[in-house]
Amino acid sequence: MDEIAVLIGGKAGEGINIAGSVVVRLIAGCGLRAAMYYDYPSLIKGGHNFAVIRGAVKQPYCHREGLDLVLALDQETVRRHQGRLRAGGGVIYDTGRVRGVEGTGLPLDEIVKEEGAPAVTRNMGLIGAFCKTCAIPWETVETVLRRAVPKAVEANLQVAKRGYEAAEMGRPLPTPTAGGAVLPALTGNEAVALGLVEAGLEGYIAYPMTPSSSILHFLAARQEEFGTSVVHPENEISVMLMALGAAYAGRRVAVGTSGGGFCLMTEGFSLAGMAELPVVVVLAQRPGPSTGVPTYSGQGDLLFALSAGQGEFPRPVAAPATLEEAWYWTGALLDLAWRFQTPAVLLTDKNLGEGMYTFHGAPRRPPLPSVRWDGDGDYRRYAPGPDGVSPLADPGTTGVIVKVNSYTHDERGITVEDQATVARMAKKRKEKEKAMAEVLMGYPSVVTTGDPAAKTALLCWGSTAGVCTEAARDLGLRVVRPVVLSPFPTEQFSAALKGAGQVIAVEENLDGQLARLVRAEGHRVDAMVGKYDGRPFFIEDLERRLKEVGA
Amino acid sequence: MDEIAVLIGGKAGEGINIAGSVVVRLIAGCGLRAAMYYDYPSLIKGGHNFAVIRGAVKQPYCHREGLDLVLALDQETVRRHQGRLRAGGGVIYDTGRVRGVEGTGLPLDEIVKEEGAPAVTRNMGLIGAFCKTCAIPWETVETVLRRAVPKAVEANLQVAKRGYEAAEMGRPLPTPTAGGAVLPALTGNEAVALGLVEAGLEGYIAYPMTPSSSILHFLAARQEEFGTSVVHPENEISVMLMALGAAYAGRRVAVGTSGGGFCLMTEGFSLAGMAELPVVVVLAQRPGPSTGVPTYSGQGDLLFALSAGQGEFPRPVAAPATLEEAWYWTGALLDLAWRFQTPAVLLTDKNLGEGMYTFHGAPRRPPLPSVRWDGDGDYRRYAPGPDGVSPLADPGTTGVIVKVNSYTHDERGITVEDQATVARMAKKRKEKEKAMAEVLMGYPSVVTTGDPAAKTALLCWGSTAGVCTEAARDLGLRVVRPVVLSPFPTEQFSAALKGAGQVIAVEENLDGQLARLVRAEGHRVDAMVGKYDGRPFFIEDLERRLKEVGA
Amino acid sequence: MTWITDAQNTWCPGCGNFAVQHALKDVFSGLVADEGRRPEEFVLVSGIGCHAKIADYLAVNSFYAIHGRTLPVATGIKLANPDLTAVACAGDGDAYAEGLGHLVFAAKRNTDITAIVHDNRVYGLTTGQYTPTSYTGFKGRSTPAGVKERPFNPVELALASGATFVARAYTRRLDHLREVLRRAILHQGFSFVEVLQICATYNNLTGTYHDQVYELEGHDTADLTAALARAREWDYSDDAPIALGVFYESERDHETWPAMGRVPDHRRQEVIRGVLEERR
Amino acid sequence: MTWITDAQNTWCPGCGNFAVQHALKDVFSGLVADEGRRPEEFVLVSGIGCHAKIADYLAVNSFYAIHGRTLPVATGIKLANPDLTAVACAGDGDAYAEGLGHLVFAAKRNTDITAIVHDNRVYGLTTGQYTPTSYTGFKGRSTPAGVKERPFNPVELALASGATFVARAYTRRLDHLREVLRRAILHQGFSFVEVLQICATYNNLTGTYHDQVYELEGHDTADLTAALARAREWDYSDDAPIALGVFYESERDHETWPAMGRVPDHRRQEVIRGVLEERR
Ligand SMILES: Cc1ncc(C[n+]2csc(CCOP(=O)(O)OP(=O)(O)O)c2C)c(N)n1
Ligand SMILES: Cc1ncc(C[n+]2csc(CCOP(=O)(O)OP(=O)(O)O)c2C)c(N)n1
Ligand code: SF4
Ligand code: SF4
Ligand SMILES: [Mg+2]
Ligand SMILES: [Mg+2]
Repeated sequence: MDEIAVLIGGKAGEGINIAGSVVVRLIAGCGLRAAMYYDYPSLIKGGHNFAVIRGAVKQPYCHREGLDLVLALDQETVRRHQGRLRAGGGVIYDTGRVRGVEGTGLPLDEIVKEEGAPAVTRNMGLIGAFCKTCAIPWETVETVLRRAVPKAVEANLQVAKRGYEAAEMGRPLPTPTAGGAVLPALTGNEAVALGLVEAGLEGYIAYPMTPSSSILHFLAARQEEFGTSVVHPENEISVMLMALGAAYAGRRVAVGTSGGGFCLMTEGFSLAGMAELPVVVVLAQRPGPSTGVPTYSGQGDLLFALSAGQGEFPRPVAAPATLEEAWYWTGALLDLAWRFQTPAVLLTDKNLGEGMYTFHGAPRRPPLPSVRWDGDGDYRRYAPGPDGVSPLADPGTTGVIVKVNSYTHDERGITVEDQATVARMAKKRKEKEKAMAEVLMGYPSVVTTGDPAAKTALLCWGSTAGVCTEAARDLGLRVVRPVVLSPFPTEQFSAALKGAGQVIAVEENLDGQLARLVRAEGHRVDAMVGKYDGRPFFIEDLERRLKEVGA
Repeated sequence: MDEIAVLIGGKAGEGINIAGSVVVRLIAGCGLRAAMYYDYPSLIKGGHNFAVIRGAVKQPYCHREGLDLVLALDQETVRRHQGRLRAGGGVIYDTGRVRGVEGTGLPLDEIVKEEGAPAVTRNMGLIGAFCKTCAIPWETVETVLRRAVPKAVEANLQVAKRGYEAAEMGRPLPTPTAGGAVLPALTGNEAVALGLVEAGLEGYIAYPMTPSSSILHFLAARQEEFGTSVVHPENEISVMLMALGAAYAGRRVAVGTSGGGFCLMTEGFSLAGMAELPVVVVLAQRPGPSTGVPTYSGQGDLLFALSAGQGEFPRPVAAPATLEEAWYWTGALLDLAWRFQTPAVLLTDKNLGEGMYTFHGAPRRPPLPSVRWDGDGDYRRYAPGPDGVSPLADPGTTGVIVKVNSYTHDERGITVEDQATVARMAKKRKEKEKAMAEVLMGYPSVVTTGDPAAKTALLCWGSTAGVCTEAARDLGLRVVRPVVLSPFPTEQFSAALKGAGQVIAVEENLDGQLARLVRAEGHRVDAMVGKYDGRPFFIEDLERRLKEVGA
Repeated sequence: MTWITDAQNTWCPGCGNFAVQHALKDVFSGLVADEGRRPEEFVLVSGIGCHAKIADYLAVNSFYAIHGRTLPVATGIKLANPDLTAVACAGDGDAYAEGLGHLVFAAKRNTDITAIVHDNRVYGLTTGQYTPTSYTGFKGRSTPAGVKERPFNPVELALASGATFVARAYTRRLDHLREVLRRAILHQGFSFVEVLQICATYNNLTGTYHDQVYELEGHDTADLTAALARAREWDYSDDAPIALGVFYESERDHETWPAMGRVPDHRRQEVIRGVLEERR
Repeated sequence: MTWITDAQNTWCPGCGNFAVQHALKDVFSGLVADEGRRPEEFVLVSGIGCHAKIADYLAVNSFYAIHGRTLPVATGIKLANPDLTAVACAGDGDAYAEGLGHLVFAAKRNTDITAIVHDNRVYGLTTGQYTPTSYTGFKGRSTPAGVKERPFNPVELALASGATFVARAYTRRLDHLREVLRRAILHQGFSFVEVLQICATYNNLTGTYHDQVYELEGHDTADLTAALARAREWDYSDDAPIALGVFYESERDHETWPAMGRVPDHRRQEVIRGVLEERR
């Protein structure tokens, strides 16, 4: 077996997310690659939370139904997930709270008490036992825990040690490929945050909203180090307008939210289009409509992102599938937004943003500097420039007046209503869109995986890429995935789809939004496999569904 | 000549809109049909306003470049529009303000002074002269003016009479067809308002925004008579949420706005989708993005309306082209919204809403009652019902608890997060969409004009229908126009397009939004003729453009 | 009549929301018992947040709305049917941040709604960020170095906005809370009740409140100036005494717009025909 | 230096906006002349409405924004570059209806912005509807039978929200207006200036103001209670005396968030590498 799947479950407040991330880092610490899915309802204490970690020699990006180990802090975990254990799998559990199970039982209350550790370290008992079961050397466990546990490290280590000692070696981890380095582990939201910072973010403005909030928290905690001001104002309308004020005054800013908050930003978003102000919006999807299922995932906002705001204006929209892409494209969107002076959207979702993965490093982006005014003559904010792009100067610059305007305006930024100027300025904005599409030809805007020569092609976008790619590998299919959704990468997409017979869209929504987009761009889609219950596809699940539609 | 085109121009504050509407009613009073386009910049006093009125034997819905009469209150009017006069055309003007023109000159300041009339009645002098020129009998003039002039009727009449006496008969109106009744004249917004009222509107909630405000003003002035409460709250967010509160409590309500205001409503719009609350949004378009060109017209918000709000939910969207359709579809959307418990959008624009036309009466709608609870058993707001529609009861009903919810919920309206219920409720909403599409088969959801057998078909939507139809008549083309844009009327549309070779979209936007929609629905579009300067197509203009793309 | 649904309650142990839920239940049932109110006339509107789950838990009509928007929804409900009794349960994030403007307007219009703000002085459900009433220095997840602003004083703001009933209560004074809520609901016009609510997980101020709260006595609720003075005693950051009780109560017209009603269809048709006649 | 652009001015004859434009121009040029300010440091943010056209007319940096949102834009500008002097010109529809919440928050944070509200007590550009400061009974196009609500008092509201400079001026008292605007801009922190602005077309209150306004004298601008009392003298509907001048002025910290700055790229790279190391 070259992979392992571990589930840890318990109540909200019992540290399931942390425990899961520790398991990821233990597996990574052994030179393997890992992916974690974290499942929790919208409540603070109680209920049922669980994390599933898949470790493998090659980087996993999705999950299977089958599990090898279930670490149970409570009976509910066993009740819900035991059935997923595959042959040879086992349960590690708290004897004080779980009855009627075979496996490795640990009296966690007693252990914690004996070690004088806080109750929340119970999870470490299970983790210790897991490490032993998987034959992870104690030194590795200690090193990882010292790094990964946020507080009370000694207590955590002691409890882990007790678990370690109580368990038996049983199911060693897969053997990593020789020389497999230990990779760092990040959540998707951390990759977004770091990608923004690396690309020169000077301000991050957000109002808390799941599943985007952890970007806010991560950046707030490190704002001094990063030199990025983090601003949490009274609501999303303010978020957007403050961002535009800051962009006008010369700073690189991004905002983050989910669908409901994005609704409130749409008026400002359209303003950005008209005033030609750059901003990057991280739009983290969850199942809608409205409040929906706030701690779960979905892909229901693609068409909304593509057309949000009144009127027509260019807007780069990209949907990354992995940490590496998230990092890369946040930077790329900052570059594009500032080069073309227009708002951009990074479409992510809960599964990517709150999932954790080992991180392989992001590729370098092509250089794309913004167009600065050369200081010659009278400054006009909307003066004609290359590709419809007007050279930028910041307010405060000596001898310069910078006027931006939400009305249709002339080259100086003064309101106009006459036919000729209205049409001319509309064409200027359109020109930027065309130029942007050209520039994007030099980016990995469409990604093909699976068998690039296969007749049947799966179409997907964003975080479903992983499961599609694995299913395609099993079934001998091709996967074509536009990362850039606007301006649509027509040529790259057509090339990627060349020779495909059957085309099947796989999306976490009802309506087949990518399928609609692709059809609007003149391509055929034959079938659609949708999921809209907030949970990601299992590989088995997707393969079954694909066979049903004749893949 | 079976038509006449009259332009009246002057400054804002000089009563150009009223003068134009009086000309419409004079022409209508002679048994003819008329259409008025009103052009004004966004200011209160000064600038240049003008109205163009086309009168004809058959109902006109658009305008030509050529004019027969220019009524000029100032020099600017002559400067701008004299060039549009066709052979035999003439100018009627104020000698006190206009120099260097041939035609009928009137010393309006003196006339007004001599009659002791307010300065704003100057326009009536020109109108009197126009009536004489066009051989409209004085009795007709008097009857119409008594009805059409809002105040100081006698003074207006006296000034008109002076104009009448000073002019010569020159260019009689076309002869109406025998027995042609005198039709009432309305603006598009008045037709929307009356259509809503006729269909049982109980509340209209709006925040002022051009070009929707005149619906608010019209209904506010008559709320007592109509029995429709008119509510103007602090902003559009409140507008939408108040409407949903009222709909929940059992009233039929509509709201009205333009693009920027609609942005602020999108979050509530999505709430309506999830909570299954009906509301009708009148979305009156103007050129965007952002504040744009607020007193002009455009068709840039179609895709936004189709996907506004996070997540997926059914939303009937209809775009009427005429008064009759505006009246009919406001009612139809109220019916549909209440039957299927979901928000609806009536997409209009400035040219339709603020244009004036003679009105032919709206056809009757098929009956479509909402589904009421029969009082049996325990009430559950989201209980399964026919086509996914749950029977309605109002809060306050004895023995009933009505719970609505923005979260995904179970049949009782209580928040849920489990996979099965999340998926089931999503399917319930989708079922309503399918049923709605079926119901719409019984409505005139797609309209074909021109030559239904022609090989070349023009595609259009909303207020460009008139100009497309006339151009099609001249060039021997077919015009296919979906009035319903969501759920897309696939069958009717395919039938209407049957046998078409070349398909050309004509839209008042840059991106070809209907073209995109139609492609997403699996149809071909070969070319696009766009206009995005805020002004409507002239017939000549469109025909030229159509020939350029090979129609 | 049962007042509690069988929905699973997911508030944390020790959460002050339980107190609000019980107090409201008691007030509703009391009004049914001694004022002849019908259980079906109560409509609860809630925002989004921990507090808002009360809409799932109380077995009354409810509109579980979106973040920040309880008051426009409640206003719409009252416009549609003035016979309903509208109670809006909002969080402090809800009422004081996302949707602050609506509070000022509901007060200005004096719409007949009872607004209850579950003021735990933190965003609970999104796991602990500062809100407009968090004390200066509060370390939330978006302000790990401590909030620099000073909080605002919602009682003062409600008074300045023209609310005709303004009170403060505390979730660990259940009897008092119940009494205040009852008076608020009985008041005709806009009632504003700021409830200091314990958040056991993210902002447990039990100690602070224990030391500082007192119940108003001998205070003239008709005196706006006295009310403002009392309101300003404590600035939501310092250790001054915290007054609980009704600060202010008065009467004012509360019909900004005509309630929605329905003219009989045939009458409407006539009126419409009349309009068309005028336009000939 | 010319301070006026060549854009065609389209305000109605007699409109009070001319006064605000001239006063601002004079204040800006005065600050350049006697305080050594740079003309390029001024940034004007405007909403949408008649008032907002001032952004086209004054030859300074400007952000002609959207309806109701001047203050968040100005806040963003100050966060980005604290050396700029941000002046926000809003309408009463803008500042008191559509975007009221932002006013309370700008005041709470004491952000260093000067907010000027061109309060003509009507929506001008949309042709005459009532606003939150229209007097009771005002017949606007959405309220042809007369407004039933009472107006709110923006001066009182600004004081209750914590603004550290609160003043009122009148467009027919140009010298006084100029002086107030200059003080407001010089004030460090949030300055709120309510300008009673004549709308010649839809709400010409010249007579009313002529009879009722007076300039504050001997008033202690450090005394919040006195300021509130003066603010409440006139309720925006009655015929009480209308005080003009500075009601209140004080100092308070105004750095809610750190200004945006930039760490050198190589330093950022190091920090990022450090984070990745921690995550191994
Ligand atoms: C428009 C919008 N923005 C953000 C959110 C995310 N959100 C949900 S609950 C909440 C905080 C609620 O705080 P509060 O109102 O104080 O309620 P509490 O949880 O403390 O009871 C937020 C920000 C949302 N649902 N909608
Ligand atoms: C979101 C939004 N809603 C409505 C409008 C329409 N609108 C433009 S100006 C205006 C009124 C402005 O009134 P006020 O702020 O008092 O400015 P004034 O014209 O009186 O100077 C309105 C409602 C808009 N532009 N944006
Ligand atoms: S987080 Fe706080 S407010 Fe929310 S349920 Fe827990 S204790 Fe109550
Ligand atoms: S309508 Fe009023 S505010 Fe607007 S320009 Fe005219 S006078 Fe000035
Ligand atoms: Mg709270
Ligand atoms: Mg105004």
